[in-house]
Amino acid sequence: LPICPNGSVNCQLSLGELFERAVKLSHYIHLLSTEIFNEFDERYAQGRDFIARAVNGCHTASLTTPEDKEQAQQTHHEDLLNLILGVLRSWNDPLIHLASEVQRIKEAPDTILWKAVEIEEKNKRLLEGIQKIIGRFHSGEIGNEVYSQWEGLPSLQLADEDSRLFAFYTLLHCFRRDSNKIDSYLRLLKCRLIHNNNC
Amino acid sequence: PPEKPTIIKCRSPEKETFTCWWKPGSDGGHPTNYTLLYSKEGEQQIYECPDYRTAGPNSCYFDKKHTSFWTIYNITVRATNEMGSNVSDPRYVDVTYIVQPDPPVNVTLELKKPINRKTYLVLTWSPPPLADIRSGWLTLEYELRLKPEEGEEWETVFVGQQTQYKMFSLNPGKKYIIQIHCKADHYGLWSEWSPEYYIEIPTDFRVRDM
Amino acid sequence: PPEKPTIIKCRSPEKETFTCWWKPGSDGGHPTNYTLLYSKEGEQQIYECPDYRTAGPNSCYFDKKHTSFWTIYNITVRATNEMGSNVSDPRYVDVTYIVQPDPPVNVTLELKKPINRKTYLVLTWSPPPLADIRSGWLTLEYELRLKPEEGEEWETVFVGQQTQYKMFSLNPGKKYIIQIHCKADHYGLWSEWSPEYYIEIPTDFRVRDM
Repeated sequence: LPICPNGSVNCQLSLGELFERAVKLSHYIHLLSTEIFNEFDERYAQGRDFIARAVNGCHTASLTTPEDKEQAQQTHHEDLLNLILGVLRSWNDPLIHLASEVQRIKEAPDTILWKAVEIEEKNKRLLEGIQKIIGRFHSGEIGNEVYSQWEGLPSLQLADEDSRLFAFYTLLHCFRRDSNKIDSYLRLLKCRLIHNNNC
Repeated sequence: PPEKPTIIKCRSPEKETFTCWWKPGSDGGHPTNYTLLYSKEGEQQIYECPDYRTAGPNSCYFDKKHTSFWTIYNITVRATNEMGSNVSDPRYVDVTYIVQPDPPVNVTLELKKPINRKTYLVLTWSPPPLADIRSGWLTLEYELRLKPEEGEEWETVFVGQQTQYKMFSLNPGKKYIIQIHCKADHYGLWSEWSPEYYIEIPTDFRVRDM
Repeated sequence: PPEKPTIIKCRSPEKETFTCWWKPGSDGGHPTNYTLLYSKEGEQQIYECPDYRTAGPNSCYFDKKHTSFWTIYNITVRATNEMGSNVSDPRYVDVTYIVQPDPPVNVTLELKKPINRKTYLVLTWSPPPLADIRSGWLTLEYELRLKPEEGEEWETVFVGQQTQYKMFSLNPGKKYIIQIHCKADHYGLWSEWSPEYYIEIPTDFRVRDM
């Protein structure tokens, strides 16, 4: 057990431990997002060429995020953390609806149902963790600006099956991408801030 | 006033929820009430135990909503009766460090006798049910121990994340006791040992020159 | 006109650059020219392959400047000769998911003989040189496989992100073949297997009475 010196008032998790847990959690979320995307793709998207139509369909496309290693490395850690927070926040609402709407997909296997709920829960936990990490850098109120609204609920409830499945496909494709982004940025930040770029 | 209670244990089975138990001190025969209070690192606010019942007497159960692993909990238990009250020493809890999974299950032992080669023993097992569905959330590591039935000393073997192990160096004609336990994310606590499994190595298990 | 070419593979060895290869269709004996064209998600503009040479014939190499992640490339190859031209089916590529690293390097095998304990084998290796592990941009996972020299079946062991592995359960007097490969942490493709490494377990790897 972390032995906090007796009588010590401020028995606190180190920034390194917070990043360690954030990376482990983002790794797990990305693993789940890959599994649920692949499962959905195999079961519902074969031969529908959804990928061609999914192009520029992500609601978070409006958030300008680094697109390669150099850009990410040149981004200040507080800006990158706020971007991560913005992406996570932008997924809160859609993941809540994904977890409930996916129950209505015809013969949706348990593994897809369970993973949708698990992703929603874990995304909230990661959001809490990133806020905690940001709080370590400046104690002021965390800015709310970075955020991208999602208006995709109606498309998840469309009567036409192809359109409805395409809406689910796009959501899962975009979440898989964004969770990979978050995972990559967090690893960079951890190596930069905790391991002096010597992971 | 009642004697100071002691917080004896806090455990999380799956890094999602956790429970703390306490042991009351002597209450001098007066009906005594116990209140578990906690604060989170970096916050002034004090909260009370969300659920005194689920985990049985003298316990507090923190469900998912009340469990965070981004913070250290500072937990105390207060005993109060008509003579006054007394507070336990604080217990600092970091959920990641108190994860204690259940033991592995489906342990199988199988002697393999390949034609021109030595017999060897193959052990296989499965993660505990709860952890199994959360693969990836809990990274389980395993350790097994064995000793000859009448032997004193256990030999322990750390096998990492594998769920199978081959043992070559066993003595023909000997009967062995084997157990296995697991731990989560190399921070947590070892589970209890699995039940004991027995295996007898046949006497024709010659150690031949290859 | 020339037959439609086919884009057969796109790979990134270190999640920083990537290359696509195509297979020409039949060209009826006419000298045929191949042009790779691509557009990026969210952009109307069409670009041509920046470098047809670096990765050899029928290939297009995208250096760092031309490689973006988390965005879909829509890639086609056009074959043109005096009889006309024909375009391949489009290939949609997100570079994030086509990472296939080179195999691990500097593989070493060492037998350790602690005084009162069993001999065991220590394997160590390094990530492929191109992979930038230090900055955290790329995280690799490793898997090794081994089998007795005359054995048929490989036994594979997933070792996660470690670059070292200890093997205890080995058959004395046996010669083993060992290989290792790696993959970007749980997405992308396994690298080729490393070359084969041999190790002979000494026969004095005695079986002691416990």
